[in-house]
Amino acid sequence: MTQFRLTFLVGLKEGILDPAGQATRNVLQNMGYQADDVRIGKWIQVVVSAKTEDQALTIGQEIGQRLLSNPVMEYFEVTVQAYE
Amino acid sequence: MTQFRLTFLVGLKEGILDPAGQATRNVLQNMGYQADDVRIGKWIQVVVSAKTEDQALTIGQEIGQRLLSNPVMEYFEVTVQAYE
Amino acid sequence: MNNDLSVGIVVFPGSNCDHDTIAAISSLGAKPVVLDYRLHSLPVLDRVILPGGFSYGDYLRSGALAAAAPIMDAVEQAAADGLPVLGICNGFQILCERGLLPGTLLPNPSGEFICQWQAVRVASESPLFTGLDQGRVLRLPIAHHEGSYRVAQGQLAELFERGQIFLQYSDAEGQLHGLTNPNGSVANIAGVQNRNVVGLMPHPERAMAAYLGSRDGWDLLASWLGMGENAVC
Amino acid sequence: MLTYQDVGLSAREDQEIVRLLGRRPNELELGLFGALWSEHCSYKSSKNLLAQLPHQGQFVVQGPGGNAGVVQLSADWDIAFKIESHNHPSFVEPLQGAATGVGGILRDIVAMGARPIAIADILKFGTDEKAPGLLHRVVEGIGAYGNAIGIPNVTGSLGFSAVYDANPLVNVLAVGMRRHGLHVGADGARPESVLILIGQGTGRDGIHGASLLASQDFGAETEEMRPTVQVGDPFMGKLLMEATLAIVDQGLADAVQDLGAAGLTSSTAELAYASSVGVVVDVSKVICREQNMNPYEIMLSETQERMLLSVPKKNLAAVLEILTWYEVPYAEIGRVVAGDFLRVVAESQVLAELPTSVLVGGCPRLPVTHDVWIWDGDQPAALEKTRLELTWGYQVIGHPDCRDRSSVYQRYDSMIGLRTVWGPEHDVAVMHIEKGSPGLCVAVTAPARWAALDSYAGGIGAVAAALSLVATQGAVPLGITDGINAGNPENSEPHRKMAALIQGIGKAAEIFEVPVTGGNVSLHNETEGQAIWPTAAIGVVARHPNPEQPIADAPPYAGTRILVLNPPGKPDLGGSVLAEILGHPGSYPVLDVGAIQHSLHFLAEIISQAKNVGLLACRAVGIGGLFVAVAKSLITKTPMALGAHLVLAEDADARFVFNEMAGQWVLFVEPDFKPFWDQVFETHGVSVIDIGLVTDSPELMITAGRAITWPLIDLWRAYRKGGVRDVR
Ligand SMILES: Nc1ncnc2c1ncn2[C@@H]1O[C@H](COP(=O)(O)OP(=O)(O)O)[C@@H](O)[C@H]1O
Ligand SMILES: [Mg+2]
Repeated sequence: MTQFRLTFLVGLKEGILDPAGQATRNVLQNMGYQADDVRIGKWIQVVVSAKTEDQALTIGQEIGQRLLSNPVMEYFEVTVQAYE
Repeated sequence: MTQFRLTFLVGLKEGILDPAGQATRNVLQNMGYQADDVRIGKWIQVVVSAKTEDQALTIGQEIGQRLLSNPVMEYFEVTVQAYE
Repeated sequence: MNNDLSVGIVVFPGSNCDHDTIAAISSLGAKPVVLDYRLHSLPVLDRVILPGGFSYGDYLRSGALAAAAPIMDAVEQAAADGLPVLGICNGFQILCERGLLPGTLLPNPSGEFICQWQAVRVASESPLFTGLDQGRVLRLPIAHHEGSYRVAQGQLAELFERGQIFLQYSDAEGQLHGLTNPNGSVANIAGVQNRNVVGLMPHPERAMAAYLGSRDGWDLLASWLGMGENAVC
Repeated sequence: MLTYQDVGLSAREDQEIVRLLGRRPNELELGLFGALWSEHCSYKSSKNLLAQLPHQGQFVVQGPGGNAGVVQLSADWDIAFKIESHNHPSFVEPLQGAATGVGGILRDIVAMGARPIAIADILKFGTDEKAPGLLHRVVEGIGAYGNAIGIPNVTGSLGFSAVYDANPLVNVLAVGMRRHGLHVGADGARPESVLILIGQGTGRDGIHGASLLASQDFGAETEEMRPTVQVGDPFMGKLLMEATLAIVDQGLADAVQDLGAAGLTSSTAELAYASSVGVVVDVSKVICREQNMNPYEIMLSETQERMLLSVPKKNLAAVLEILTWYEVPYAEIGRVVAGDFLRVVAESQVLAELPTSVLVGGCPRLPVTHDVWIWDGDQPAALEKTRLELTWGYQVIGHPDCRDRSSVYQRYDSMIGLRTVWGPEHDVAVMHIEKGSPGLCVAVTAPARWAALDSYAGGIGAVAAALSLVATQGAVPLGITDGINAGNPENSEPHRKMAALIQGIGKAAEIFEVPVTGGNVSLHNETEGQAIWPTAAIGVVARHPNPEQPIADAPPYAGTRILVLNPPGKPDLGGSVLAEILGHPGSYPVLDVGAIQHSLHFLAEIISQAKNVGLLACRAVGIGGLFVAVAKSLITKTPMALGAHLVLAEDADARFVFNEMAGQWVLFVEPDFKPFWDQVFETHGVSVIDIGLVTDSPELMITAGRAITWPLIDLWRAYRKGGVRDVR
């Protein structure tokens, strides 16, 4: 078994209101920045043990689906890297 | 002025306790995954107007420092992309 | 008096409204049965409650970690077999995360926790709540950080048509408008049901006595227990 | 080579250590001294002053010295309570600083074997542009911890002044209950017992927090010394609390001590010292969250959510079973032995060994010299006769110190636990304990402006104000806890002001016969030479005779008479909000403590028979004076249908309605009972005057020569949003 680092980006699906993003955009604009369309999501890193990189990615798909995102409102992407 | 998409990854500094990551790791382990060292951070996307990509990146450094991260506890990385 | 009614109360690590819920259920004359989240099966029960309050610290997303706890397999099975299940606040969030109820509860738009007395209106008569008439206004506390109820696009009409919307935030007269919506929930929704499973954001277990500010929680829970007006005092 | 300066000690202290030990300490030992001889842990500048406070009382179960004071509420229940400050950490990182402040004081209560049932927060912020953001995040932090662990936040206090710009104050009071007769503390450890460290894995969090951060002034150079910020984990805090209480309930530990400032060092040394035993701590057994932590770091880490238990061997298995059930990490890190030392080892290697009598008991204290007590600040003249103005009503009730606090307290869960009969929307909290039992009344005050002008008089006023609040419920005060916040004690002025403040508190506690059972001192609230006002946060717990039916704080119907109990003979605006608005602060007036004491007794007696004397409602006069007390009684009612008409003597002026002299009350009385109240001076020796009546027109009207009218809706707007409404 080798260790791999999985990196998840979890975001709100298109069309779902993002109040935190909106509030942040307003603050940025008040600070004088020409900022627009702020979206706030999660960046999650998990170290997993697996035989191969492919297997690690399969695990990533599974835990992204089962735990790390809420499929009703969120989507996620997962990438894998070797971990040392 | 052109629009650029800034992408921020904001994480807790080394050594800072991550209670959410810890609890998530424990649950993943209870679900039967060999998961370890879970760190939960933020993934933030902002669209900004700037003259050049370089200028957009400078803005990114600035708002990352001033608003999107808490320098006492967090670090961030920012990358820039064209936005269409 | 219905001493034989046994009500399971699931305690997850971090649950903090479990004591209050146990007290409320006992005061109604039913028998609370504490259910540890590590259980893989349920004892024989008449009802199950997922109480409120920060299971797993509300980390990752409220209710998400609890939804993956071992006991939830058994709760899901029991619900499928028709056992009435009630989720209060965090319990509601857990039921949504588990997919036993439609929709999800997002952070309040203010980004802040909110604790206050709130009027809620019974939106539709439900076989789960005998004697609780449509239009009845209840005064109950709310206390949450993630109470903004949302459903997938296009799902709302369907929920209304099927009478799945159970409670809505209202004013004291039962009127629905934006000003009485404390958390940006779609259509002021404060509680939904899916057959024998129901979830609500307000805390009926905190409104069991006049000296605590309201006794309406008594009425709501008594009706869910099928005790109607006959509950013991 | 580590020097005494590196650990925040003075040359004199370093010499004293060598003298007492008879040798030079090694580096680790020096580090332990740095922590325990810091201001924060040793109270070296304040201990001799605190000795002046009265600690004895008929309800005292445990006075100062433990993790919290304990008083007896009823035959069945004791109450543990204490105030703790987290000022410096909250300035560095407002959200986590405030959150860990809540966690810390809750663990103090739990370490006494009591289940926390309430918290209250006492906050002071600046007036600069940074202040609102800081306040927002501090409130977020207090809520984040309290809401998640599930303890209701039932009352509090919030004030503003530019002196807090760079030194905001975050003091938190926690209250817990335990069975009467149960004795738990840090002082019961017996040789042969095992030391178990439970909770969060130890990391490099907050190293040097106590010795350096909280014991020095802020300045540019302290920026660099910022330790790793401690993060609060209320989830672990909840598991730790439940596990500890289960262990205590079953009587399985002989001593319990939370880990606060200076972490493992202070908890092990203080437990050993309090129990008159020695302890051996093996740092190699401590569960670390980070790699390669050295003994120095392990001993000084301030990682939150940890607790130290001393467990007799025969109970070990049962304790570990409970910890496993609650999934609380634990490690056996040492043992209790006969002796009087703290020995730190790594497996078989001895790293440090110090007598606790020196480490805990040996820190030289600042002597209290006579001149400390002499007040020589200037005493500006009192404001002369001032004609009442319409705008002042709006300015005062809209002043940041008087304004509505719902935007703060709605972010706290105030109702969890089913005990909150009255929460933060009232001036005092009323808590239900159990059917048939007396309840608990909790109040806090921190009238900083008073003590800024005259610390001694202000100290008396602060205690009088706190007692006045619980008196509105006819509740019997059981004990007081005080949070002292001041500047750098090495500078003469802040030190003398602190001394005077403590002396005032002690004087009041003595006269009003309420013991001080514990508290906290936070010094070095000073940045670049600018010290805060000497600020006392006073918390009082009282026995409520009838918690299911509190005495109202607003009139029920029109026609009700409005009386003032104990109006000052010479009303003085000194220290009031109006005086500040007028730019003429004056000096805090000398209170007639005898008359206040008399009135407190009178209220206790009369409220027990309120119905027989037509007493319908009662409210203490506080910040903003009589005007704000009456106005709040009217505008906090829904719907806002009742008004008041006050008819004052022709020469009564602004001083009468806006003075903030503690120990006055507004009473709302049924008109039929007027004869009783007219004679109350003769029958009871207290002074009561009739100032008007409740009307059914929604406005506050005051006639004093001429009539001025404030529509309630305008007062309400000023109360909610601040600022001055246009004159109509
Ligand atoms: N202002 C004060 N008034 C009375 N007692 C105090 C005061 N400040 C501290 N004490 C007492 O001194 C003891 C040590 O306090 P402290 O070091 O703050 O405890 P902890 O480390 O648990 O926070 C406690 O018993 C506390 O009640
Ligand atoms: Mg302590």
